[in-house]
Amino acid sequence: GGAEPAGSRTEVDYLTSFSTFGRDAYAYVAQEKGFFEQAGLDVTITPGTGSVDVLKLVAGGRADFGVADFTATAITAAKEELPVTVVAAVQQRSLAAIVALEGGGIARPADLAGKRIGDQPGSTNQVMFPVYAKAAGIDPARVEFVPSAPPALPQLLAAGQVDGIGQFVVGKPLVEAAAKGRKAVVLPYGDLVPDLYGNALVTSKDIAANRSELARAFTGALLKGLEYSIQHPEETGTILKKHQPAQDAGVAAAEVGLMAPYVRPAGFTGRIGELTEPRVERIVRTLVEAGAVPDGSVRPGDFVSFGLAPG
Amino acid sequence: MIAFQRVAHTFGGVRALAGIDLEVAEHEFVAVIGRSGCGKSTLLRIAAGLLTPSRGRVLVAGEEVTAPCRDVSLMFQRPALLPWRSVLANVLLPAEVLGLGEQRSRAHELLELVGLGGFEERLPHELSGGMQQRVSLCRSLLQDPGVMLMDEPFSALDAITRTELSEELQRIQREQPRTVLFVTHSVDEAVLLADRVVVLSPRPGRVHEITDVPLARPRALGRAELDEVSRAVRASLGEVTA
Amino acid sequence: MIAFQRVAHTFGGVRALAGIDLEVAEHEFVAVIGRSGCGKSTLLRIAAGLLTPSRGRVLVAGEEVTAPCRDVSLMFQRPALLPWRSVLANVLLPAEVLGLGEQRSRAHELLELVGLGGFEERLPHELSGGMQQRVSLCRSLLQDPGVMLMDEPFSALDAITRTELSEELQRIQREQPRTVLFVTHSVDEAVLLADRVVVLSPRPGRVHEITDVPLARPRALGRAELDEVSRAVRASLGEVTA
Amino acid sequence: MKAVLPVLGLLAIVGAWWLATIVFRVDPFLLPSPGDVAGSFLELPGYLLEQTLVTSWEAVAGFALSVVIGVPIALLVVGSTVLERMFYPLLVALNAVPKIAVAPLVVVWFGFGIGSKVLMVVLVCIFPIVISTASGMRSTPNELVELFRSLAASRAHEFFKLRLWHALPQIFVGLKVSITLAVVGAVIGEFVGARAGLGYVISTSGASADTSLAFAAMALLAVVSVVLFYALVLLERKLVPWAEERRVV
Amino acid sequence: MKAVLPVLGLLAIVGAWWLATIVFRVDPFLLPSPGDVAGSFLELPGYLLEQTLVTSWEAVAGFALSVVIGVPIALLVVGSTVLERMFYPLLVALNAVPKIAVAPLVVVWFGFGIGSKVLMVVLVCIFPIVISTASGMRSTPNELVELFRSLAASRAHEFFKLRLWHALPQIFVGLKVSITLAVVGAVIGEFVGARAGLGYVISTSGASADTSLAFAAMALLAVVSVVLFYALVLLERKLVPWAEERRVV
Ligand SMILES: Nc1ncnc2c1ncn2[C@@H]1O[C@H](COP(=O)(O)OP(=O)(O)OP(=O)(O)O)[C@@H](O)[C@H]1O
Ligand SMILES: Nc1ncnc2c1ncn2[C@@H]1O[C@H](COP(=O)(O)OP(=O)(O)OP(=O)(O)O)[C@@H](O)[C@H]1O
Ligand SMILES: [Mg+2]
Ligand SMILES: [Mg+2]
Repeated sequence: GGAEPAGSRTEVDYLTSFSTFGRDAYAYVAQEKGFFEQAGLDVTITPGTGSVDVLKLVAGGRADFGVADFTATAITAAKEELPVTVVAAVQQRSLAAIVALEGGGIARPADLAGKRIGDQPGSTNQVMFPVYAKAAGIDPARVEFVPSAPPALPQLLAAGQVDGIGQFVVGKPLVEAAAKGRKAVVLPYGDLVPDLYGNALVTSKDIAANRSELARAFTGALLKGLEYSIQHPEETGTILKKHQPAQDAGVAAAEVGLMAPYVRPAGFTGRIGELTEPRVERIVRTLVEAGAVPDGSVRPGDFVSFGLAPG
Repeated sequence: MIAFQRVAHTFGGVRALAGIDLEVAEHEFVAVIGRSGCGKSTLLRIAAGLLTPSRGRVLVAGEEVTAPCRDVSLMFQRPALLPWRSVLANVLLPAEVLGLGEQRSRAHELLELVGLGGFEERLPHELSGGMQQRVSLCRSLLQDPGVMLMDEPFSALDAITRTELSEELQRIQREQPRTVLFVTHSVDEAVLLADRVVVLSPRPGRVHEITDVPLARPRALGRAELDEVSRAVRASLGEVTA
Repeated sequence: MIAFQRVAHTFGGVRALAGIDLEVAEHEFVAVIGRSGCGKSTLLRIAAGLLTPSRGRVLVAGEEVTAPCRDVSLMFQRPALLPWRSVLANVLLPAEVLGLGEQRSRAHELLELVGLGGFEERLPHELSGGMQQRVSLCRSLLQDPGVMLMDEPFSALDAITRTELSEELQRIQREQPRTVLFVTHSVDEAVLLADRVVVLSPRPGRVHEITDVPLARPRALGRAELDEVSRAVRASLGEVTA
Repeated sequence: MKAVLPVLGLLAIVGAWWLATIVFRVDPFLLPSPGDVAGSFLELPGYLLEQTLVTSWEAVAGFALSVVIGVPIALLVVGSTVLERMFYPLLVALNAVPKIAVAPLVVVWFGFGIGSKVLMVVLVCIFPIVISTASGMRSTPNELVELFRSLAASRAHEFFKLRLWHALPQIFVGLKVSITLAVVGAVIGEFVGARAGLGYVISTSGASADTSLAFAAMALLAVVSVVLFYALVLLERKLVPWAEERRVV
Repeated sequence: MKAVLPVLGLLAIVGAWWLATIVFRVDPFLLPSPGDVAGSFLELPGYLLEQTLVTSWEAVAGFALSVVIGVPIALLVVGSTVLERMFYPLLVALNAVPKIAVAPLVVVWFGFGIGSKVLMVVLVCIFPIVISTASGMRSTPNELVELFRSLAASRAHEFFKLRLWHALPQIFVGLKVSITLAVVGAVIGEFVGARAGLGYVISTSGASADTSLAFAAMALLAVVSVVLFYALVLLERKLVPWAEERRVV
């Protein structure tokens, strides 16, 4: 690549979902491999600070694109009427999971009854827990959620302050690193609630409506990076380390490896990043059932641009 | 020049001054003498416009005093020097604040005069009590106003310095007469310097008696005529004690 | 009781004292007189153990002074009152600090004596300069030590209060003699009160001359014998000026 | 008159805020209008007041503890140059650690209860208290220190009868800075792990995208701060009347 | 001697920390040992120093701006009781808002660059500066104020030739509190949205369970704080020599 000078390329601001872990490394891969450049884009990557902040920054025009949890996006869109819209699903299945440590009394979903789970208030894991609990056949009221900040969660689990934590499945190596060799038990929501998407690529409604070419170009380049990344986890780790020296290439590669089956699950035949209206409708219904959004407050078209999504 | 009209002042229950009536003519030098706590400092602060009297009023140059004015200087009972300024810079303060222009050489002169040559660059805390008082005196003289209010300006000084500075004050007054209201505890000093000596009664302060000093100038301490007037003032002071 | 042995002191370039040799006998009252800035306060601070002299040493009761000691009181040139304490509480400070037990009635007595009855509960800033000085005097008297160092204790007072307090000091001294080193600018006061008057030369301070006052007590101002000694002291002071 | 001015100031600011949200058409998800915020409060007044009490109590407890610990530290630091040189830099260093970053440690050691919040409050409050107390005690006029020395006063007397009194007005400056930090400290403690309190409300509402609820909680925080601050001002008036007139003796 | 004591203090604390990690067998992900932390630093020294410079610059810029804004505010507040009554409570309220909670607002308005960090620093620094400056200027001895009044001095002269000078020692207390808060403020700003700086290192490493890297970053923060703090102490010695001896005139 590298044919065009930066000056003639369109400048784009992009926010990762949270910090610069392996799960968000594909943007750096797209950068490093020249996918953005080939698409005529000059992208600045900034680490995000969580779904709601990312949505606000995109809505406020500080960033053109960002990655946020799909469920959180749906809830926020319903409650705050943010002018944002989803243009691609990064993971076809939710990464949300309850993570515990082996020997800590949690091995199966049924073991969760009567346990203490540490989690960020309002996270997907907590919001969707009733749905998950129902699918697992346990009473959600018998599980206590202890609110806590995300960075503290692995430590709290390792120190035994809580029995389990809300975490993304890709956080497993991280938790195991914190727990110094103890194995982690991961209970992914996706196993029991397969409809849920993971993260989503969002942009402002303004860009979706008036600069759809840009949205398409960016989405394409980013998803190309995502595809390359899940095919080359080791290289992804190295690229991330190059851009973010504070990150551990090995941990990042392991995360990418874990994430691959969620981006493209076994048996999935669609295109990477695909979004389908029936699935989104089912998700909205689930959210209404879980009490996360009022009935009738949001329709799929309000926060998803199916026309811009791949597939 | 200065006219106190039935000036009275009470500080939260303490009657400091009770009905002062006093006129000071232009270029007159009036000494005020009285027991400690009888309200002398209060009188000067009222004349300077720092304090509004509870009753009565003060006129300076025919106008009622409501705020301090640049033509009146007050030398405080305590030196009140700025601790962060050198001696010289303290003396120059009025020139800066009043915009009197370049006064360095005059400040040096004044400091030399009061025996502080060589201490110009010291900070106040490096001076003895009497030296600080002399700095304060220089500052007050630098202001060069029409009306000078002086609150025990020589109290911390030894007899010889006192005499020297009294003579200096007489000389200045001869060369360029000013209206002066001068608080002192020394009867001899009052008689030496003043045209009239006002004796205040003890708290609450009232004008007890005014003694004229009808003597030619320059005067010098120790002359018999002065002693005579001094005796009269002492007698008047003695009466108020009884 | 107090012995200065070749005591000299220099403050960053300023020679304040140059070789003071002086002995004060037990129960003797010695007055120190000298030009402003000649080192009198410095001398007292050295004797009180607040300042270590650059050279020489001071013995009190035969022991070298290295730190302040409870049997020596120092009355400062400035009142140094604690602004948050009432007049009474300020006077009682030494009793608290030295653990002298209940001294309230004595404090009241002392305040009455100096004419501050009724001001016990006032804060220092509500007093005139002379009144503050009297509070400081009461505080110093309450300490009731064997050795009293007094730095111009009457400088802010009027002549009558001064005389009253001098008499009071003489009475106290008669009833319960103490060793006193007393700085003053008033020759008359020095001669009235002291057994000996020490005249210091101007900066750097040195003992210029010591005048004995061989007069019986009680003495009263205005007596001819006193005037004679006064004249001698004045002459000695005059010499140091020349 | 006294009460009118703060109200006027408040109205001015709220007015400016309202105008800003209208004129610049600030998106409500960024900065909700005062009306939205008031609406959020009126939906859950009882609950929010309960959370306010929780946070206030944590802040006050931590603040009180900071005074109890901080003033003696200041005494030690002023009393001994050796201690000062050894430990002052460490205190500075401690203060520079972002509290939110050590939060997990704090929660692990002190649990999810009030303990971890109080510790957070102490961590943010102690430095201003120590430094203002120490500096106030140091600035005691030499003539008063010499007075105590001349009385052969013990160190304890010099500290408790002189320096601490002299320092009181400056200590109050430290206390006033600390009390507003205390509230922030409690909230940060609640961000990290709590089941109640205004910080919990803010972090929950942030995640569920209820910006006006978050602002309502912050408005309550501001009220708590202002109330605690002026309580200190009142206490100062009671305790330090001699300094109020700013006279010198 | 002067340099030995702080080093001793440091050694004492680091020793205690090391011992604690060994004796209590504190898990390294909670509290890594000093050795681990040093190791983390030595892996990326150049990168970490670069981040340190970024954060220091933000802190210093924000601090300087706070002084430039805060001192005039204090002048206004001292100069006018009306302004004080109207706006002091608002300043208190502003200080009570947890900065991390308004972060998205700040980033939307000021961007991901240095602007939003400097604003954060100003928000945390300004209050101690205003309050200490105001209180210092208020405590000017009455006799000096009367001196200026007797000279019929203008307000400007009274403020700039008297009150501000008198307040300097107290202003420095405010500055010293602020400078350590400035570093924390910059870090919080970086938590919120940044591409560089020690706060960025902490937030990325903290969550990737690289606790010793986070602690290395915090140790660097502490160093920055201590250096800036003692730079102020030096400046104070230069500017306020008359107060150093704590004499009164
Ligand atoms: N702290 C100090 N630092 C520097 N110089 C000082 C200090 N204290 C006193 N001096 C100097 O020492 C000399 C003697 O001062 P001292 O206060 O003893 O004089 P004094 O005889 O008491 O004068 P006065 O009658 O005016 O009180 C003066 O020249 C003064 O400048
Ligand atoms: N700020 C104040 N508050 C309350 N009372 C005061 C105040 N200033 C002075 N007084 C009272 O007013 C009376 C007169 O005080 P003033 O200072 O005028 O006396 P003075 O004649 O100057 O005495 P001195 O010769 O001792 O200086 C005193 O009784 C004092 O207690
Ligand atoms: Mg007076
Ligand atoms: Mg002296």
